[in-house]
Amino acid sequence: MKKKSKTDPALSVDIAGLKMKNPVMTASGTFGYGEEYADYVDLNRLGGIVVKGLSLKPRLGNPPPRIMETAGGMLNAVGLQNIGVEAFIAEKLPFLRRYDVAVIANIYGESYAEYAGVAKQLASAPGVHALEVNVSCPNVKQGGLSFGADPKAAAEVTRRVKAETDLPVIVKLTPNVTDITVIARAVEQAGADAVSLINTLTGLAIDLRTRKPHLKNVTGGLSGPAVKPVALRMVWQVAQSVSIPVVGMGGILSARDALEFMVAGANAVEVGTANFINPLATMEIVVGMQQYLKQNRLKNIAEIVGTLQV
Amino acid sequence: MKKKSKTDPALSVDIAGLKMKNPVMTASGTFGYGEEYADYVDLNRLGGIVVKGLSLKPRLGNPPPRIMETAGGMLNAVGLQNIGVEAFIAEKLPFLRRYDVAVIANIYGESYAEYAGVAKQLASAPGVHALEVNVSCPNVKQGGLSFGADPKAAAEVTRRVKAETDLPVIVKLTPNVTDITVIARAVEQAGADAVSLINTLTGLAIDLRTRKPHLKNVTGGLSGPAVKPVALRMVWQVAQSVSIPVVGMGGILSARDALEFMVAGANAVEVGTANFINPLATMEIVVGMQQYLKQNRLKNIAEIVGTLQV
Amino acid sequence: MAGNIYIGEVFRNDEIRRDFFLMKIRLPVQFDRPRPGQFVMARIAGLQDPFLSRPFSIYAYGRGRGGCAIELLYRVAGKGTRILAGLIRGSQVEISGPLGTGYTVDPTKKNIVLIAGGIGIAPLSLLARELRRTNSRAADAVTVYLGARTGEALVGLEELKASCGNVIFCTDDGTLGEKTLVTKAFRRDLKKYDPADTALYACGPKPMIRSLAGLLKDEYVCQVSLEERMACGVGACAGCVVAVKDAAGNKAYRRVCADGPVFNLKDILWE
Amino acid sequence: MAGNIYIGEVFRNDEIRRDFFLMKIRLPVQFDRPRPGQFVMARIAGLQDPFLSRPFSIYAYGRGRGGCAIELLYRVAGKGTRILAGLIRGSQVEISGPLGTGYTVDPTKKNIVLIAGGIGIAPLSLLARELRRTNSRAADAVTVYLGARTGEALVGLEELKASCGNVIFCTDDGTLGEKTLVTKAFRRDLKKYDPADTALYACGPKPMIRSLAGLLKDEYVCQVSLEERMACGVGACAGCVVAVKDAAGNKAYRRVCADGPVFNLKDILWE
Ligand SMILES: Cc1cc2nc3c(=O)[nH]c(=O)nc-3n(C[C@H](O)[C@H](O)[C@H](O)COP(=O)(O)OP(=O)(O)OC[C@H]3O[C@@H](n4cnc5c(N)ncnc54)[C@H](O)[C@@H]3O)c2cc1C
Ligand SMILES: Cc1cc2nc3c(=O)[nH]c(=O)nc-3n(C[C@H](O)[C@H](O)[C@H](O)COP(=O)(O)OP(=O)(O)OC[C@H]3O[C@@H](n4cnc5c(N)ncnc54)[C@H](O)[C@@H]3O)c2cc1C
Ligand SMILES: Cc1cc2nc3c(=O)[nH]c(=O)nc-3n(C[C@H](O)[C@H](O)[C@H](O)COP(=O)(O)O)c2cc1C
Ligand SMILES: Cc1cc2nc3c(=O)[nH]c(=O)nc-3n(C[C@H](O)[C@H](O)[C@H](O)COP(=O)(O)O)c2cc1C
Ligand code: FES
Ligand code: FES
Repeated sequence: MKKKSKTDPALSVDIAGLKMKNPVMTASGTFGYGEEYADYVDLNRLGGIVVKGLSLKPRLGNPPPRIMETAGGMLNAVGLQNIGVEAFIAEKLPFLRRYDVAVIANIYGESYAEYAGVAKQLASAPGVHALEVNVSCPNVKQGGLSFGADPKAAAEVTRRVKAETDLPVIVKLTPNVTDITVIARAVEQAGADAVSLINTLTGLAIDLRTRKPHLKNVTGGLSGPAVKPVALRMVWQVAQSVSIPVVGMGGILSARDALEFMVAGANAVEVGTANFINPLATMEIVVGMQQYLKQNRLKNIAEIVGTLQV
Repeated sequence: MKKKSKTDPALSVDIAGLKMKNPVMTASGTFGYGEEYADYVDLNRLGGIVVKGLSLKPRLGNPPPRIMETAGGMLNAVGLQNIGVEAFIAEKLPFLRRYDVAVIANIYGESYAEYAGVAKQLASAPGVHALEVNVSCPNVKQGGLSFGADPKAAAEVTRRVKAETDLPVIVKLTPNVTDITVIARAVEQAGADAVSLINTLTGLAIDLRTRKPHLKNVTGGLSGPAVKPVALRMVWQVAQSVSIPVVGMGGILSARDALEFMVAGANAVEVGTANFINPLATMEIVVGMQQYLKQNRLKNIAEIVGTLQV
Repeated sequence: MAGNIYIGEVFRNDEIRRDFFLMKIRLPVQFDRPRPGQFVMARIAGLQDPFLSRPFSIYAYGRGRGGCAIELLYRVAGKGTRILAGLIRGSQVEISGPLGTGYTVDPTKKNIVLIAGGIGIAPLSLLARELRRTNSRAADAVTVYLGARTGEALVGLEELKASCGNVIFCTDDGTLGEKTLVTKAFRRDLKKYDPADTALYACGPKPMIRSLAGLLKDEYVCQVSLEERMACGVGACAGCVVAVKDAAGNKAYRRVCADGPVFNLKDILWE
Repeated sequence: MAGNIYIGEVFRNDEIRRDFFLMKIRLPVQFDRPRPGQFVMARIAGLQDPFLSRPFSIYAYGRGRGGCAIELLYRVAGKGTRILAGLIRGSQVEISGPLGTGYTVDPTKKNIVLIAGGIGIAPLSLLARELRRTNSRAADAVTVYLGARTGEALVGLEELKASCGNVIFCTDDGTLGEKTLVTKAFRRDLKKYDPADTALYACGPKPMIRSLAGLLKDEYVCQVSLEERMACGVGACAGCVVAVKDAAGNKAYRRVCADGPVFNLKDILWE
């Protein structure tokens, strides 16, 4: 199936060495390991696939219920259920290698050592084109505040991962912070090749009848169009404060949404929750971007990046 | 018009000395000075009216466009346009005094001195029953980060306001912080009688056609059901970390929503954006609460506060 | 003071031109008789997407036994109006109003001139009909300038011809009426109108209003109806403001929904 | 592997009992023949409130020239199903499917027993019909236990009587059939069913499944269809999991949408 599909050079992007035929990636945790959506989406036409967050060992994840719908979005507390980095390399990568698409491994750890360990195993795995480092997980040692909420911890995670691999390292930022630019600059200085944002906003939903949380885990991560204004704001702020590429996401449903993120300063985008409500969303976004370029007589999608007039 | 309307003692609440016939208040900035909705809502049936944020001098506010609809919510950058505390006392309070409803003056400053100044004028104004201190405004001296994002600055604002008045002082917290409980505890220690939350989440909306922000002010505050999960989470966190009363808000549209906030730990609620899409929302919430008490054979609404089973 | 909120029933909703709809809504008798220039906020009860209500001028009003009815003339501009356009007879729509200040009518003036661009005809058409209803002499004295981008978008013309003495119409592309801008057609006649004895009423897109402002000497009184995005529609949120010169000559922001939508053209600050 | 996505057209949508609807949807011929127990994700294209698609078992399936059709039997449970219930003939609905694994049919077994609680009849009814379609002997050998809270909620009975040899029905309140719980009715007959020669299929509310689990010795093989809230429906989000014993006997979470919705009752962990 490794066939080159008709691609549009005007859409191609290079995110710190990660070359993609277009700026449209799938967001971690919303597209499984690629195969789940292969009946809907021609994976060859995607820019990149960011796989479900990988930890050193397989993880059970949180007890159900794990998801709940909210106004214009959803909460999830999947708890990073995953098959572990080894099984990923052995069982999932071979499938992904059959496609002409960038594969980005999203990684996750509960300690610096775990981050480093996962990165090390992926460093030499054939068919992995970049790492995306999820720093939103609770830092157990630091009282549960996430690595990503502390500039020092986020920088240290970045350094440890960079030390293990030559692959481009994208650090994925959490929005649950007072000033996201502080974290972005900290990971940039620690060597991050790019940043991606936003991860989910922490939220809670309550079942009034039982007076229990709708999620067994109590809180969960909010995603979908409801968070788009917050995501756009943060992408715009971060794009102005760092000089490395920025990957934007949060509530993207359409080409219009994706292009807004690029105007705000994103060099590429990830599409998450939208896949659930429209499995064809990524394809429609790629086509919509092509149309936009044509209608606006633009030679390259890069021309719109960061062009917000304020 | 100061007629006592039929009230239900089971709904009455006392928030740190602020006595209200029910826990339903209108949120600042969404209900004008009360008179704007007087044709729709029997103001006598409300628990409280929180008026538009007042500053020492009248403020022009931000240039338009000031609002934009988003998925499940809206952005606003009204920029605290208001008639100033003096004109409020002279022109708006007399109208409000005709009603049997708690009047809470929301106050705002660009410096500690301005907060203190507004509080001082209101301290002796007949018909003001409490102050709500909006600490979400940018602290110009501290590089524009809001007073409410810095526990020290928030505490200092609280102390300065408390020093000027014997009225109950409710400090209104911003959600744009890493850990809202830190701020909540700081203002509690500084003497706040209660906290209210959440103010709006900072967001951005972009017009792709013009590549300009939809709001002239660039960013604005996100409110409405889209933010409800974040608001519920923060109310739940804060209610567990302070011992003063908590006023919850953020996306409440219905009695069910309001009761969820109370289950999460709120002693009273404010209804904001809902007024725009349903001017009768507050009335429906009061009636819905009564029905809920009856159906669940509860003697007092206080029985459900903080009963979330986790 | 604001109006109130009612459940209306769609009685007709016809596409009178491509993308232009005329919706007649039955309302309870409590719905106040609107002044021309007033508007309603409309939404579909329970629907949260689109989230906010949408403002529409009242295009026509009638009252019968046991109820009344309003008509809205609207253009499909986006999500909200597209959903409205899909409503069939019998559908319910939540209507809050009548809202805003409306035009102040001075029937003592010799010349009454209405200037409308595109869908801006909606409030002016009610004005013309009210003039005829209350005072037929005034209606005959009314001159209307009506312009649109193209003939397909020139709506409300027949109605106007029925209620006004003199209707001048034009389109940007010349597909209907004269090929000119409505402001140009009006300017040509301007000297006919003695400022002291002329009442001007306008509604249309911002560029039209702005060029009127450039055209008219200070002696003319021109009431214009403005449009801004709205949230509450009743003056409570300060979301819909426009910059004006206040009585003291200082810049101030006024709420289009509550202080307007009708303003004195002279007061508007163009920034 | 997952199914695919189609625009379906509502052909009928009737309230067959209070709050229970039967919707027939026309689909393009590409829609795969479903296995009993498979489901679809349904949504109204463009509507973002409710936000997520909703899962429904395929209740019936037919194929003709140029197209095919599925039927959904559903109960109005909340916002999403209420909107579905309002769709009229000709409305469009987005259908993704067929999804999930479905029941594994073993026609060599002497006894085929279906146990359905309430709306759980939906997937089992397709199973019964498929048994009749592919093998009429098996269909006559089928026994169905069908229970519901009350007679008004006992849907699908006529259909079942037409396709199965033996239908036992009951209600919690005795308003239709025997007054008992469906699991009790089944337990009474349990000794008639030799574990080695019986295939059990069940679908219903969690308490029913749980009490079945308590009832059945380990020798019985019972395939149960489960329900969990879903987001993607295709196995991509891990949102819809249920706790099971894996092959090694360890606790694991399996996705109801992709690893199920049909599971071996023995594997389910009740925590
Ligand atoms: C007092 C008043 C009276 C109005 N009367 C009429 C009328 O009689 N007939 C009619 O067709 N329209 C009228 N409008 C404009 C109408 O409200 C908008 O066209 C409508 O809100 C667009 O909603 P939408 O969801 O279809 O479009 P959206 O998707 O919300 O927006 C589509 C486009 O319309 C613009 N727009 C959105 N809201 C407004 C607004 N409130 N005013 C101006 N532009 C807006 C947007 O910026 C965008 O460019 C009036 C507006 C006001 C303020
Ligand atoms: C594989 C599968 C097959 C199903 N088949 C059918 C069917 O054939 N007929 C039918 O009527 N229903 C079926 N359901 C249940 C159906 O999906 C829910 O009733 C529906 O999603 C409720 O949506 P709502 O918006 O109306 O209710 P909501 O407002 O979302 O919720 C109302 C109530 O239903 C519960 N609920 C929500 N989603 C689910 C879900 N996915 N599963 C179980 N309970 C849920 C909620 O917790 C709440 O108590 C099936 C569910 C699954 C997972
Ligand atoms: C069900 C679900 C699971 C997710 N799992 C992960 C994950 O494993 N790692 C990660 O970095 N982000 C994860 N995310 C966050 C998304 O990748 C994305 O950052 C977020 O959902 C915002 O984008 P969206 O609004 O387009 O979904 C998950 C999101 C959802 C909805
Ligand atoms: C148009 C608008 C103006 C507001 N103005 C103020 C204000 O002056 N002072 C303040 O403390 N909060 C202000 N807020 C925030 C609200 O009081 C409330 O905290 C927020 O909107 C969340 O509640 P909601 O989702 O119910 O609207 C404003 C909100 C809106 C939408
Ligand atoms: S729309 Fe709220 S003040 Fe005008
Ligand atoms: S609903 Fe997404 S994995 Fe089952």
